[in-house]
Amino acid sequence: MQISARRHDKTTIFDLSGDIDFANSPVVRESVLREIRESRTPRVLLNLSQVRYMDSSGVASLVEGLKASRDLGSRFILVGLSTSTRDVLQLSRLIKVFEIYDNEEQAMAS
Amino acid sequence: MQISARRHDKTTIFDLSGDIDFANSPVVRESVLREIRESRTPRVLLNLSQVRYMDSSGVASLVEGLKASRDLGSRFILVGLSTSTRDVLQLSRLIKVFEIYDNEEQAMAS
Amino acid sequence: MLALYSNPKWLSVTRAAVDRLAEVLGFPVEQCRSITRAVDEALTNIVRHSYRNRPDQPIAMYFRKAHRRQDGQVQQGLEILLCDRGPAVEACKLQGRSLDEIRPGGLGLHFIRQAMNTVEFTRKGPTNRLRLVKYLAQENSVL
Amino acid sequence: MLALYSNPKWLSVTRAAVDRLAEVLGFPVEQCRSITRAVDEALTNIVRHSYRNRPDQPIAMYFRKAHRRQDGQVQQGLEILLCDRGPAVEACKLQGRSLDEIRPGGLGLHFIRQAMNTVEFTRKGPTNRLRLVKYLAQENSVL
Ligand SMILES: Nc1ncnc2c1ncn2[C@@H]1O[C@H](COP(=O)(O)OP(=O)(O)O)[C@@H](O)[C@H]1O
Ligand SMILES: Nc1ncnc2c1ncn2[C@@H]1O[C@H](COP(=O)(O)OP(=O)(O)O)[C@@H](O)[C@H]1O
Repeated sequence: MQISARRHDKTTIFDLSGDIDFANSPVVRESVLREIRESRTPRVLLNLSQVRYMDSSGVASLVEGLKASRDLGSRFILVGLSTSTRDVLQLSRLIKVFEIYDNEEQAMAS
Repeated sequence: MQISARRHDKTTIFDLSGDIDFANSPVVRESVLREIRESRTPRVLLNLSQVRYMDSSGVASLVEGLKASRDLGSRFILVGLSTSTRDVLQLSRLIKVFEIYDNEEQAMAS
Repeated sequence: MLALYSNPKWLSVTRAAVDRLAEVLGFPVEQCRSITRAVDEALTNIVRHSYRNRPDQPIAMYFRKAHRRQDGQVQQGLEILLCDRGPAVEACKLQGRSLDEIRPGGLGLHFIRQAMNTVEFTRKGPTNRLRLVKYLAQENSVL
Repeated sequence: MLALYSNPKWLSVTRAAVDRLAEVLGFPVEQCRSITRAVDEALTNIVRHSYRNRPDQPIAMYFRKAHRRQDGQVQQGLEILLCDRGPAVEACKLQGRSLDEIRPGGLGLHFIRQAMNTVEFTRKGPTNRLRLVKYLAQENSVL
């Protein structure tokens, strides 16, 4: 699993890749929460297009990111969901809770 | 593993997909040899672009196909080699023995 | 049989094996994914709850064919048995939370139950055993 | 530890597990592929030569960390032990053919030796043991 953050047009963008599971979701959680609190941009965007697998602890990290963003008045956006990632959010009944776009361009234009 | 054959422009084309290993290389070998001997087209083409893995018994089946084709005066052509399939032919020192093209169009034009 | 230690870094290896096993047995790709997810969540629960994140504890997984009669037809399936040597699981704790709340955690058991036909916890001597079975629709069967 | 029967349909499952294990340990992708290929060819040899294609015979695979000193540095590695209960392997037969001929067969041992740093056959009681080790270049190490 790899995670990195960049800043673009008042948006904090996280690029995630590989498998997000219990071995590394704590790292995802920490990185996302720290960066959200430090950057305080109006938009936070997670690009999940390179994510091969996400377990329930990965979903939990996303929920924490969403809550932290809301607390700061930022939008929290997911893009590039694979079938597998979409399934897991659907099963969690969280698919409607997140703001989701197909790709970065659409999210940035929103 | 899946294998199917079609006929096009005096060429017998095999589409292979999945893993060619010791569990199924006998099936590949039989299908290829039978079809070569029955169709007797001047060209035999194996499209390997959907092959995820090939072991030494898969390589052996290709060598048998090559020999059977030569016996009948047909060309025996491989297309769509992945890095993994190319590696295995290189390790076998057979990469130069086969006629290889990037894709079907190039092979058909040759 | 697959024996491993409770280090979360082996979860990925187990997923790869289970996913391919389900593929070889003829499960359609969405079911390969959901079976893999179920096993991953069950192993994560063992690591977290049975072993309280100690990474050096033993886990054993057994795989075998299962059968059942359904509508007069014999269905073949995959049975996976997960064994750990942690303290006995309290049955009352074994429930996921309501899905109506938006909060982290409590999703694993939902994913497991959603994916599998049978989900059965038992204690045998010093061992917790979780039995997971998924049956194959007739037309996909290559077992 | 992975225990399986000598049915060739499980080769695919083993490849998926070994490939992911090598990935998790930090081997670069080409080495993941070649380690996987080595294990696959070694298992195929057990099925074909040790067990003469009987599909119901036991194979055990053990995985552990290995270490060596190389150029004053400690290299970490992956050791894989493959065990079968077939008749003793005759050492003189254990050679691939010359690669200069164009003919089918006799490639497996070449693939195994190309991929691994150590390839060691031993007989212990009723068991054939094949020990395969691959070391990790320093900069990739996450072991
Ligand atoms: N292997 C286990 N051993 C002990 N308790 C378990 C085990 N698996 C699940 N549980 C209990 O069931 C509860 C619900 O599990 P789950 O739905 O996976 O959510 P989470 O693990 O996020 O709490 C856990 O909080 C735990 O109390
Ligand atoms: N596990 C084994 N048990 C017995 N003999 C073996 C084993 N592995 C390899 N051999 C011997 O080594 C020879 C070369 O093996 P290999 O290079 O894999 O080619 P192939 O299996 O196609 O003959 C085999 O033909 C066989 O005689």
